[in-house]
Parts: sequence; C-alpha cells; structure tokens
Amino acid sequence: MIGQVLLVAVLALPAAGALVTALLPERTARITATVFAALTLVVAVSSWSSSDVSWLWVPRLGINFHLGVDGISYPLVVLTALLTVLCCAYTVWKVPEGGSGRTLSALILVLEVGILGTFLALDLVLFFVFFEVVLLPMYAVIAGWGGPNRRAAARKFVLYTLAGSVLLLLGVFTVVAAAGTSDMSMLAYGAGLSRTTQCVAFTLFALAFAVKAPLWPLHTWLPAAHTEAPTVGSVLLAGVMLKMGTYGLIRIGIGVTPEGADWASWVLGAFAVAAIVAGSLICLRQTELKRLIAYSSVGHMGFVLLGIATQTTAGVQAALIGNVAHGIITGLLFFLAGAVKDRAHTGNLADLGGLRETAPRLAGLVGFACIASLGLPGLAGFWGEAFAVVAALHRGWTTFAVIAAIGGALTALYFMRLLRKLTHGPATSALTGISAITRTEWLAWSPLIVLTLAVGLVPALVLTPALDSLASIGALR
Amino acid sequence: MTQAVNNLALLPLYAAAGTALLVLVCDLAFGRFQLFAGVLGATATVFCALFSSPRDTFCSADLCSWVGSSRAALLAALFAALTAGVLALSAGALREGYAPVGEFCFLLTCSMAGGVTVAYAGDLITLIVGLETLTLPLYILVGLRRRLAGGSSAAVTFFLISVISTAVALLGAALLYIATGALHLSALTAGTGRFTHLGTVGTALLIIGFAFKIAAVPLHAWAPTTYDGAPIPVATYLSTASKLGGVIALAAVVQRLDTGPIMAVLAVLTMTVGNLVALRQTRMVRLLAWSSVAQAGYIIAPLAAGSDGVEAAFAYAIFFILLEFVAFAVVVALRGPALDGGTIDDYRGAGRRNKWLGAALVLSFAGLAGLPPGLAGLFAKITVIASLIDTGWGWLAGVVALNAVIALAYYIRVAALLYAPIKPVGISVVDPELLHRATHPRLPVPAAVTAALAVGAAAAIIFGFAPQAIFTLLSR
Amino acid sequence: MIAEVLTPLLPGVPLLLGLVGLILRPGDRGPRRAAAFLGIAGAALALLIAIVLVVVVDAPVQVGMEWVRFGDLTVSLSFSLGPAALYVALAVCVVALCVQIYSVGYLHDDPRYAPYAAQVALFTGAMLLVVSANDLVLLLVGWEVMGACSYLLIGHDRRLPEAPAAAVKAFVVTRVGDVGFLLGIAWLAVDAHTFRIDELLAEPGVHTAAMLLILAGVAGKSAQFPLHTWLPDAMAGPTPISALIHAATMVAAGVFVVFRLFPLFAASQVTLAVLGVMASVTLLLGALAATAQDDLKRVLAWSTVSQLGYMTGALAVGSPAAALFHLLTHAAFKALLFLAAGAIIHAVGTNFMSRMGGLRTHMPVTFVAFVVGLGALAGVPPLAGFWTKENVLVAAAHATEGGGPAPAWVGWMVWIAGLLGVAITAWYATRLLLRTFFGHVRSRTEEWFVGFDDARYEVPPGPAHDPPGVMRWPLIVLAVPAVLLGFAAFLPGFRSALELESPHLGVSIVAPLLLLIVGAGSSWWLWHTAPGVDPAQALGRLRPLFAAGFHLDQVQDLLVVRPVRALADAVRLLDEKVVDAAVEGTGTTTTRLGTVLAGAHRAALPRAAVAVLGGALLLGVLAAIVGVAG
Amino acid sequence: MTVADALLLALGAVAVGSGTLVVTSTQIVRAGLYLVISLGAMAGLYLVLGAELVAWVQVLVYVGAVVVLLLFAVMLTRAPIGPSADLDRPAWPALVVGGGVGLGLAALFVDAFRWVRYGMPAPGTTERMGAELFGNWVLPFEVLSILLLSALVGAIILSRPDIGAPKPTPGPQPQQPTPGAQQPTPGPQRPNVSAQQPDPSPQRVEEPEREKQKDGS
Repeated sequence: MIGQVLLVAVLALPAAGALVTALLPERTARITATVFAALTLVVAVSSWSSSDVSWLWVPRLGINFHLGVDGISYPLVVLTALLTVLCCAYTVWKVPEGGSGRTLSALILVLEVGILGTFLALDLVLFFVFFEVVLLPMYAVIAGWGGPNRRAAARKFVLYTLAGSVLLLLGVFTVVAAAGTSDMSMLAYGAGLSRTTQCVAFTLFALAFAVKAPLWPLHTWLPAAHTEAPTVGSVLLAGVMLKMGTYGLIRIGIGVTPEGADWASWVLGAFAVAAIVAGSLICLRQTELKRLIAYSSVGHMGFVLLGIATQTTAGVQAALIGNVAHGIITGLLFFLAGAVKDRAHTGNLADLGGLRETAPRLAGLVGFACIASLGLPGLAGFWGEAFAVVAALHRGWTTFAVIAAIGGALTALYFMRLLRKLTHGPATSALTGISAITRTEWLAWSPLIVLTLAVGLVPALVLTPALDSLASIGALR
Repeated sequence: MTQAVNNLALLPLYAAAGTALLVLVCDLAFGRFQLFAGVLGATATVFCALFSSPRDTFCSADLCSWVGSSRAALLAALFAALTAGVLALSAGALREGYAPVGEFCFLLTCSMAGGVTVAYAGDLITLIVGLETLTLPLYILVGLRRRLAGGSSAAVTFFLISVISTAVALLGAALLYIATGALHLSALTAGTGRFTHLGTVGTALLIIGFAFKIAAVPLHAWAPTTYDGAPIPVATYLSTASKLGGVIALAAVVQRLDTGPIMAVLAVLTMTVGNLVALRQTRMVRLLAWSSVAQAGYIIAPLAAGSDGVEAAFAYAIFFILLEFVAFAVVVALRGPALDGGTIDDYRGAGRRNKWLGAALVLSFAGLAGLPPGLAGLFAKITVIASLIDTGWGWLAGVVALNAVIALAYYIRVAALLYAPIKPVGISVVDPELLHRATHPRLPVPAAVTAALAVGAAAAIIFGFAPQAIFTLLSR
Repeated sequence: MIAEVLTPLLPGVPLLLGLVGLILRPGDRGPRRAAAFLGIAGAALALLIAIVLVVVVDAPVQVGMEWVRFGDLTVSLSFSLGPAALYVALAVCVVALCVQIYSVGYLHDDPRYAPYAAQVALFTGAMLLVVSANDLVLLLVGWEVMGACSYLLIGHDRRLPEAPAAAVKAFVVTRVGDVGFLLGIAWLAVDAHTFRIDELLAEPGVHTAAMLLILAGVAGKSAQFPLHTWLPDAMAGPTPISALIHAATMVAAGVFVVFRLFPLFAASQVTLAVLGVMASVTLLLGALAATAQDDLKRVLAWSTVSQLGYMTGALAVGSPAAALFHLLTHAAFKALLFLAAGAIIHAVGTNFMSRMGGLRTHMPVTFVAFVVGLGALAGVPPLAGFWTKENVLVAAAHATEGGGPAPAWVGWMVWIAGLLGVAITAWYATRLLLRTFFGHVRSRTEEWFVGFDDARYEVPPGPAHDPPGVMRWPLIVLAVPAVLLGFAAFLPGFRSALELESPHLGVSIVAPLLLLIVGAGSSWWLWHTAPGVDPAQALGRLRPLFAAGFHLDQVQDLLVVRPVRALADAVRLLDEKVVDAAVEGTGTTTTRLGTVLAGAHRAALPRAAVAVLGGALLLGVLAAIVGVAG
Repeated sequence: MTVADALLLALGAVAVGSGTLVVTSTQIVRAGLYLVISLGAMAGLYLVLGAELVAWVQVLVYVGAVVVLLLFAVMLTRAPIGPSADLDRPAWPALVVGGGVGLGLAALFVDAFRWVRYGMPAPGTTERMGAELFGNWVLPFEVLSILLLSALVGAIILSRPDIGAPKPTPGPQPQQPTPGAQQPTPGPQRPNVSAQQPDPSPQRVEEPEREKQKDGS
C-alpha cells in the first residue's frame, strides 16, 4: 500500500511541482522546483520494490494506469530524478538567456513526469502516453532557452522524434489489436502473438526507439538539438531522454515481441555497430564542443543497442548499465561543456585551448569526464561497452564484436583529440580570465562524479537488481 | 397511417426551437437580453438532451424518423453547448454593433435546432433538412461582415458551394432511393442486381454531398475563404458545429453501407492536402481552417472501416471540437474587437503578454497536434489509430500517423511564435519591451468570452484526463 | 590470513590515496605538501605491504569475491599473488617510491604538482592491480587505468608543445592494441565461461586467435613492433615519469601479462612464433634506433624498446622466468638511468647530448649512477643486466634445439637477434657515456644555442652539479639492485619463486662477452680517434634512418592515421550530405509541396466551384468503377 | 414510341438546349429568359410523368417567382443591359465537368434501367403528396418551418443596409454613425474593422440567390 502511494507520488510530486512553480514568483519558483525535484528523488529512491499500481483508466482504449518498478527501471528512475534535481539546482544558480527561470524549472519538472512515467509504465498505451509527454516541453526548452539556431534545431527535434513516436503508436496498437490487452505483464514473452505480428510490431518499435535512442542513421536530430539546447536541456536530453528509446527496446521490443526481436536482431546489431563506428568517425571531424559530445552519444548508444540486439542476458545487462553510465557521464559532460561555453561564449574548438592553464580544476573535470566516457575500466562507461562486445562474441557475432571494439578505440581517439584541443596548449583569448567553478556547479556536478566512480567500481548497484527482473520480461539467450 | 408523436422524446428539439423563439420574443419585447436568452436556452437544451431518456418517435412501422440514443443525446447536447459557447464568444463583437443582436442570436439558435435534428435524425430526408437548417442561417451569419474585404466573397463562396453540395447529396439520396427504395437510415442497404451501380453511385454522391459539410478534400474549397471571411465566432461555429453535422450525416450513411474505399480516399486526400497547405498559411484563421480540413481527414479515416469506426470518428470529432473551440476562443479573446483573425505574425509574443490565453492556445494546439499536454487530442489520435488497426486498416493508420507529424510543424510554429521575443523595430528605442507593450496593449476580454473559454478549456482538460466518459456515452 | 587482507590492499592503498590526491586543489603551498605526503605514503605503504607479503607468503595467495554477474559470466574481484608476482610488485613499489621522492625535487616549481603526484600514485596502483589481479576484467581495469595515467602524465609538461600530441599518441596507440586485448579476453571468457585467470589456465584448448588478440594488447603496452611508436615520443613527459613507465609500470605490464598467462601461450606454437618475430624485430629495431639519437632520453627510450625485445624474446622461446628476471633487473637499471638522466637534464637544461660533455667531474654521483646503469644495460658482468641477459640468451640457445613450446627457428631468430643486440647495446651505451660525461665541457656560448629551438628549457645558472638530496638518494638506492640483483639468481628462494634455473656460467657467455667488447670498443675507438665528433657519424647514411626510428611513424601515418582521417571525412560528408540531407530534404519537399498546393487554392470562386464539382464527378466515377458497395 | 415518349424527348431537348443557352449567353437578361424556358420545359416533363403537384410548384415557384425576382434584381443592379465581361469565362473545365456529369448520369441510368418497361406508378396527385407528407414525413416538414423562418429573418437582415456597420456604443457617445466616419477604436491594433464604404453591390447580388435557396430547399 505504502509502496503504491510512493509510486504515484513519484509522478504526482513533479507534476504538482510544475504547477506550483508556474504560479510562484521567479526566484521562489526556482527554489520550489528544486525542492519538489529533491522530494521526488527521495521518493524515487525509496520506491524500490514497491508493489504495482493498477487502475483502469480508459477501458475503451484498454489503458490501465499500471505502474511498477523493477530492477530494469529502478536505476533509470533514480537517475532521472537525480538529474532533474541537479538541473533544477543549476537553474536556481543560472538561468540561460531566453526566458524566465520559473518556466524553465516548471518545464524541467514536466519533463521529469514524462520520463519517469515512461520508465514506470507497465501498460503499452500508458507507456506511449508518457513517451509523448516529453516532446513539447523539450521543444520549449530548446526553442526558448537555446542558442542562436534554436528554432530550426527544436523543430527538427520535435518533428523527427514525433515521427518516431507515431510509429510506436502504430506498433503498440498492432500488438494490442492482436493480443487484446495492453498490459505488459500479460504480454511478456510474446503472449502468444503470431510471428508475423511480432515481426511487424517489432519493426515499428525498433524504428520508433531507434529514432529516440538515436541509432545511426536516424540520429540527425540529435546534434542540432544538443548544440542549441541550454545546458540543462542537453543534460536531460542526453542523460535520460535517450534512454527512453533503449529502455523501450528492452522492455517492449524484447519483452513483448521476442520473436520479432530475434528475427531482426542481426539487422539491429549491424546498425548498432555502424552507429558506433560512424558516430566515432564523425566525432573525429567535429569542430563544435557540444556537437561533438552529441555525436559521441550516437556512438555510445550504439554500444547499448548492440547489447540489446544480441538478446543475451549479458548483452541486455550491458545495455542497462551502459544506459545508466551514459546518462551519468554524458550528463556530466554536458554540464561541463555548458560551463565552458558559458565562460568562453563559444563552443568552437578552434577558439578553445589551454583550459588547464586558466581553469585547472575545470580542465581536470573535463578530462575525467572524457576519460570516463571513452570507457576506461573502473569508471562507469566501461561495463556497458566491454560487455556489449563480450555479448556480441557470445552471440557469435565475431565481426560485429571486432568492429565495435575498433569503434571503442576510435572513441578514445576523438576524446583525446577533444582534450588536446580544449585543455592543452596555450590559453586562447576566449578562455583567459574565466571564472572558477562556483559552489552551485560543484553541487550539481559532484553527484555525477561520485556516481561515475561508484557505478564503475560497484556495477552491481545497477546490475544485480536487473538480473532478476530480466527473467520476468522475456526470453533471453 | 399517422405517426405517433412522443413529445417527451422531442424535448431537446423543442428546447432548441424554443430558444430561437425566446430570443425572438426577447428581441421584440425588450430589445435586450437576447444573448442571455440564447445562452440560457442553449444551456437548457444541453440539459434536456442529456437528462431526458432517449427514445424513438415519428415511427412508421418500425422505421423512425427520430431515433433517440445516448449518443444522439450527447451530440445534440454538444450542438447546444457549442451554440451557447459561440453566443458567448460573440458578446464582444455584438456589443461593438457588428450585427443586430436579436437576429444574430436567433439565427444561431435556429442553426442549433438544425443540429439537434441532425443528431436524432432517423431518415435521409430529416437528416438533409436538419443539415440545411444547421447550415442556412450560417450563410447569413458569414455574410454579416460583407462590408469588409473578404466578407462577401466568403459568404458567396460558402453559399454557392453549400448549395451545390446539397444538390449532390439530394441527387445521391434520390439515386439510392431509386435503387433500394429506402430512406430510413436503419433500412439503408446496398443496391442489388442491376441497381448495384445506381446504389453505389447514389451512396457515393451522398457521401460527397455530406463531405462538403466537413470540407473534405476535394470538396473543401469553400472552407478557408469562408472561415477567414466570417466573423471569428461564426467561423468557430462553422468549424465545430457545422462540421459535427457533417460527421453525423456521414456516419449515418457509412454505418449501413460499405463505403470503405471512397472514405479512405477522401480521408487520405483530406488530411494530406489540408496539412500540406496549412504549412504555408500566414493568416491565423486560414491556418485554423486548413488545419480543420486536415482534422476532418482524421475524423473520417475511421469511417473507412464502416460501423466499427463510427465510435472512433465521433470520439475524435468531439475531442477535436473541444480543442478547436478553445483555439478559436483564444483567437477571439486575443483579437479583441477586430473581427478577423489577423496574420500569424500579429500573435508574436502574445503568450508572454497574456499568460493564460497563451497557455490555453498552446493547450489546444498541442491537443490538435495530438500531443500532451493536450491529452484530449492525444486520446483522440490514439482512438483513431487503434480503431483503424483493429479493423485492419493499418496503412490508413500509417497515413494518419505521418500526417500527425506534418501537422505538428505548423501548430508548433504558431505556438512558438506566441512566446517568441518581440521583433526589433526599425527605430532605436531605450526600451523596446516598453514600446512593444505600448503598441500591443492587453485588450480587455469580455467576461462572456472568458467564461466560454474557461468552460471550453476546462472541458478539454477534464475530458483529457477522463476520456472514458465520452466513450461511455458514445457506445450506448 | 594477513596475506589475504594485504593482497587487495597492495593495489588498493596507492589507488585510494591517488584518488584522494586528485581532489586536492592544485597550485598552493599547502596542497603541495599534502600531495607529496599522499604520493610518498601511497608508494611507501605499498612497498611495506609488498615486503610483508614477500616475507609471509610462500604459496600463492588467493582472495576474491564476486564483483558482478553478466548473464552466466561472473566477473570476480579476485586477487592472486604468487611469489613471482610479488617480486614484480616489490620492484614496482621500489621504483614508484623512488620516483615519488625524486619528483618532489624534480617538480619543485611546478604548480600542478598535486595532480601529478596523485596520478603517479594511481599509475602505481594500477600496475599493482595488473600484477595482483586474478581476473581478466580486473586486470583490464589496471591495464587501462595505467594507459590513462600515462596519457595524463606524458602530457603533463606545459612547456613542451609536443607533449599533448605524445600523450595522445601513447594513449591511442596502446588503445589500439587494447582493442585486441579486450577482444582476446572476451573470447577467452566466452569460450571458457570464466574470467578468472586460475580457472582459465586450467582450461585445455584455447583459440589461437584469442591469444593473438591478447598479444596485440601486449604489443601496445609493451611497445613491441609495430605498436612501439608511442614510446620514444613519450619522452615528452617529465623524466621521472619516463622512469616509471619504462622501468616498472606500463611497459612491464605487457610482459607480465604474457608471463601470467604463459601456459595459454605455450599451448599455441603460432602465437609464440608471432611473439618471437615481434621480439626479434623489436629488439634490433630499438637497438639500432638508439644508436643514432642525440636526445639523451630518446637513447634510453629506444634502449627500453630493445630490452623489451629481450623479454618478449625470452617469452617466445618458452622461458618466462628469464623474461621476468630481466624485467626485474631492467626495472632497476632503467629507473636508475632515467632518474640520473633527469638529474643531468635538470643540471644542464637540455636533453641533447651534443650540448653535454665532461659532466663527470661536476656530477660524480650521477656519473656513477650512469656507469652502473649503462653497464647493467649493456650486460657488463657482474652487474644485474649481465645475468639476466645471459639467461635470455641461454634460453634462446636452448630453444634452437627444438622440443620446447616454441619452434626451433624462433629460438634461432631470437638468439641471433639477442647476440646482435648485445653488441649494439654496448655500442650505444658507450657512446652515451662518452658523449655525456667525457670530453670537454661545452660552454654555453652563443653557438650553444645554434641549431636548437628548444628555448623551452630554462637553463639553470652556474655550472652543472649533482642533484639535491631528495633526488640523489633515489639514485643511490636504485644503484644497489642495478648492481646486485643479478646475484639473486644464486638465492634458492628467489630462484624457486621465479622458477628460474640455476645460473651456470658456461661457454655460452663467451659469445655475448665478445660482442660486448666489440661493441663498446668500436664506439670508444670512434670517439677516441675523432674527439668531439659523434660516433654515430660513422653510421653514414643509415644515421638519419636510425634516428627517425626507421620512419615507422611516417609509415604509421600513411597506413593508419590518414586512412582513418579520410574515412572520418567521408563519413561526416555522408552524414551531412546524405543522411541529414535526406531528412532536411523531406522537410523542404513537404514545404514545397505545401506551397504548390496552397498556390493551387488561390483560384477564384467560379473556378473553385467547377473544381469542386469536378472532384465530385471524379469520386462518383471512381465509386462506380471500383464498386463501393461491391 | 408512345406520345408520352415523344413528349418527353421533345421537352428534354428543349430543357437541355435552353439550359445550354443559359450558360453560354453573355447577356444576363437573355440568360434569365432562357432559364424560364428551361424550367418550363422541365415542368412539362413532370406533367408528362404524372407528377402534377411538382409540375405546378415548378411553374409557380421557379418559373414565376424565382426567375422574375432574378430579372428584377439584375435590372436593379446592372443598369446597362448588354454583354458583360465577367460572364465570359473560359468554358472548357465547366464543359468537361458538365458533360461528364451528364454522360455519367446517362450511363448510370441506362445501365440501371436498360430497356425494360415499367408500369407507371400512381400519379403524384396533390392528395397523395399531402397524405405522404403529413403521414410519414411530419418531422422533416416541421423542421422545414424553422428553416424557412430563419431564411426569412436572414433575408431581412441582408436587405437592411444599416447592418454590418458598427453602431455606436450606447452610453458615453450617443452619436449617429455617419457614413465614412471613423469609429473611435479602443486599441491601436484594429486594422480595418471600421472601414465603412457604402458598397451595395455584393449585398444585392446575394439577394436573389438567397431567395432561390430559400425556396429551393
């Protein structure tokens, strides 16, 4: 009972917070938003092992308000709540140009509702509803508080991802029409759907989630959106919103349409590998800080998708931890990139250099985040990438494994290139005399730094609960 | 063979027609209170429709001209509610004296009576007469702005094309009658033997004639001109109530006759063309008009599946109407005394100046695009797609989905413009914000408009969270 | 019991202190002391633990727990320290402690000392992790953390414009090798369903391919041809770091891993043959390249490449013990050499031998250190290097008879390369010693600077002198094993720990000794006949080739770097001009279609009416044809 | 071929011929007169088919009232009678559509009825029509009354020239609107709401059509 209350509170708190925030005066509102986000974090953390909530919502459409948390979603739920708190806190300190911080905070909370809902939903249609919730707030965040080309970027983002999510809608109802229920717990292991239905539905799901994840070549909304989005937008976008795609692929793609997933796994794997290599190669030739990090997400999500594509327990676990790790590390990277950009007023790598001379600690953090992101063992990023490769080998995809591993080396190459340009050498004019890291920034970043280390050293934090839950959603090799 | 008349069943129609008379009497007797009487009567009609138990009457044998059902009651109530809403929206314009209040209210309430008839109609003749009663007063209402540029051409276009459509529908009904001898909706069947083609073409013409009413492509040419030329409250009525009439008529035909291919063709054309053209609009009402053309496409898409899709079509239509009403209401509120919608650029920054109106418009646009926070619209989209996939029209669902993406492009353009920073003016000023505020004052919004908008928005939100209420009413 | 507790602490303590050190604020006075304390304490504690373990442990210690489970694969947090590994750990700790202490002096004016010390501690800890890991993934953690630390430390020096590039190169080249390493590990684990080394070693058949892949990683870390190119460039790092990398950590890791997994390697002749070829090429390549360098540190760097060739050669011919023994002595004398080289560089303000000379009188301690170090390097009896090199050559000679795990031809190849290496090593060691410490002092006149562009070094005032105590003592400490460690072979405890055969000074030492004398003598003769002239001039046209390391950098650039860059350009172009253009194109096409349709709707009323009726007609006809009511 | 057949053919030919002339004539009055002929021929067709009530309604309402009204309207609004340019439009699309509709319907009917003979249904006498209308179709008939009432009111509104112009707000400014006078506007953002040119032509053009619609339904 108390667990159910907690689950509902996870969604209700940020929703209420958004409403309250929107009505309060500017600065109070931002602080209130942070308080609500923090409360949500507390509730989210304590929601572990709470029993499902299931209410009939719209019987005509078969929508159950069915929420639940398990080992697969729990880490993502906590990550989302955490990043939201950090973003809200960051907004208290610094409101990007373009609009009021109050609205931004409220939008962040709305985003949180959508993302958390997606992770918690155990009903296909409900999942879709929450999946859609994030679109407009994110658009508003990019279009309202973004960089100079924000409109085009935001429009591309929203249209592209909507194109993805309508495919999801089609897929959802292909399944619902065939199975007669949209409850995921009843749909696990395919629920006796015919092979054709599963293949069709999985194709739709895979496309939808591939856009969201994003999987090369369906990724082109991402660089634009990231480059233009304000720091908090990028953090949330990369940190958790991309995970909705990969999470969906695990929970729905594999869980509901296992035969379809099996049928298409080879193709998905091939694209994932292509994404890894293409993402890394493109990163090698990027000249804009945030754009580079954005493209790096393409590569990293490629590893996650490779793990999912293998359909092995190890692979899916790798994908799960890869998800979380990418959320933490890329969140941190975007915070740092935002800090650099805010100080230098440019993201052009040609104008940046010598950061370690002018801001050694910032440079140190950038170095840490980059090294974590390139998958250094002992830090969070390692597990997902390494074990995606292991899983690919396990599945018998030697070629994919080799290419993915080479992609890993390329990842190192471009991050090194980034670090060399950004931190080494003599300080450029853009970076001279920049301010040191403020206390709020430390506050926002340190949890991510700690988590990067913690998840790296104790991956069981993420993986042990997931291992039990994986068995409940679908058949894995 | 005189038909028995159950007056209790006819209560909604009595209420509607009575409202018209009440307005007329008020106008004659007091010369004021017409608007109030209209709203009051319309509200009474809503209650009559919702709370009188629905039953059939005007029956010959078991074929009835007046068929009561909870769906009909809901639709009739919706007509009445829309009328009340539009009356409230016109309060500002009427106070400015753009039309004689009494006549305006009378015509609108007559139209409401037509709508109520359509909702309950049990035979083709009643249906078409009801549709005409719904539409005819609108010719005049549209023409009220005839002194302004576009006003007269709007009225003439609307009038001519409506007449053509009625003629086509009547021809269709006649052909169908020749082929099958049936006029009652419940007795409609396809032509057999050598009358097959006659019946088919009759059905097609009937569909085409009704499709005019909802402005389905290629029978849509009147809508943008008419909407843009009409006073905004009338345009509101046109794009909501009038469209609902068309949907009811189409549904009545589609339910009994297999019209899958033609409905599918119409739906695909309607939503695609509507959305594509809407992309390039620069005037607010034209944009809304084209978007409502596109929305008509979504509405009729499930009708391709025949009777299985009717409920979905109605559900979509109801959600759409709620949202469309809110959108138009905001336009009315933002434009103040100006009777036209203006260009889209006129709305730049309006959401910053007026938070609530901006939020309402965003809500309705999001809903029209089928996205949260416009949950009503989201559920509408879900309903249509679910129904299409359920009935095996997967490809059509795909087209609907694709169009939803195109549609978002223009909805979001306008929504973003509401919050866009002000355009720099040519001259340099100390505080451009101040200048902008001076040149773009917050216009006072009449209380009636506010109330209508609030009720509309509240309904959109409530039904967004509780869509099952509508499904329950529709299914019985 | 105590061993079980201490084993994880061996890598744990320096890693932890390193992490703590990273948090310190760089720059100020206070943090500097704290950093020095943390760094030295880390190394010292690790050393202490190592010593205790050496004393306590007689059988391999194993301790571990499950770390995480991926499917049916369990990754364990397990450690295993055998006696051999303990000696390596001991060497690592000694060198690390020396380096930490030495660095306090060497970087006395560096504001970024604090992160430096922390990174050295991390580096040490990572190496100790490699040494003590009993799980391939855990080993990989140490392996890669070392790579990252090497990157950070090589790029430490802000004044050297080539430092960042060298750091990136070091990291990326080793990372390329690590692609293989990771794949190899994965392959092994997937086949054997375990990551634990002790379980893997018990596994009967393993894939040759997996071992070859692991070999790629080894080649990267241990600077074997063709992945050796990063090592000479890594000289851009501060000299103590060079000592650390060359002596005890980075390059030793590869050799150690082969040693650790040797039973698996021994099972595959192909792997050993590849290793042998690699070793021979590396050995000669490094030695030859060392002959023509002018940069003091580069000579040492290339000599490391060459010495690593000895170690891998020993492994290839099936004598891991010889390899490990050479690793230990090499750690001692190479650390000594680098630290001494650092003292020289500190004193004269340049790396270039052509600007040194006659330092013997001013820097006696350094001179002695160099004599000992170079003697050990060249294999002068009875210094440490002599014994271990002898061991390697004996093992190779033994392998020529066949019957061992490696084919006989591999034995021949390694043996011949090893012998040639002895002569060349002696030659360049002599050259280095003579050019640096003998001859006349090159005064810092105007022409001192001519032809050099490295104004980046601050030239210290006054005549060169021996370094201060904090830098001198490490030299003295390290000189002891450089001289004496070879005799450890006579200690039965040590021998059994390494599974080393007892030393036998037979005929086989004649050939190397002769070659040693030939090499050293010819170098001395060249220097003596033409005083002040670089003996390397005698190499003639080969000199630039050797100096450039056989232009392998360019080859690498041509074969790898440029194609990758071109590919990256191509993919980016593909991404922008095809993938993104398709997306944007969809948008613009849609909009254009909208424009066309909107234009078509601007018709006047009569035409619109006609069009509408036409539409109705069309639909009617369509209905009749299709047969709606069909 | 009976007499009825011959009459039907002849009257049909007249209706179609004069209908074509209505469309092609460039003089509006002539077009109106041709319309009389066409509608009259159709009344004849109804008579031949035995639908007497429909036939007389056709004569009374269409031939009599509607066309006369039309002619009056034309005479009142377009004083110079003669060829008018805006009636002379490119006819091809219309011809195609019109021809298509004609051919299509013809094909349809021919297909449906072939050459089968049918017995004549009972004649459409007034009595029968009345019985049908007040026995079976009461509801639409009653609803029609609302329709007609609204049409009546609408016609009145459209014919009043003072409607459609803003009237002064009662209270503070009780002044009569004078044509061309600028209304005081509450906000500056009121582009063209108070332009008030006397422009009677659209209004009067619409009138006859309004009547036609009213009666036609």
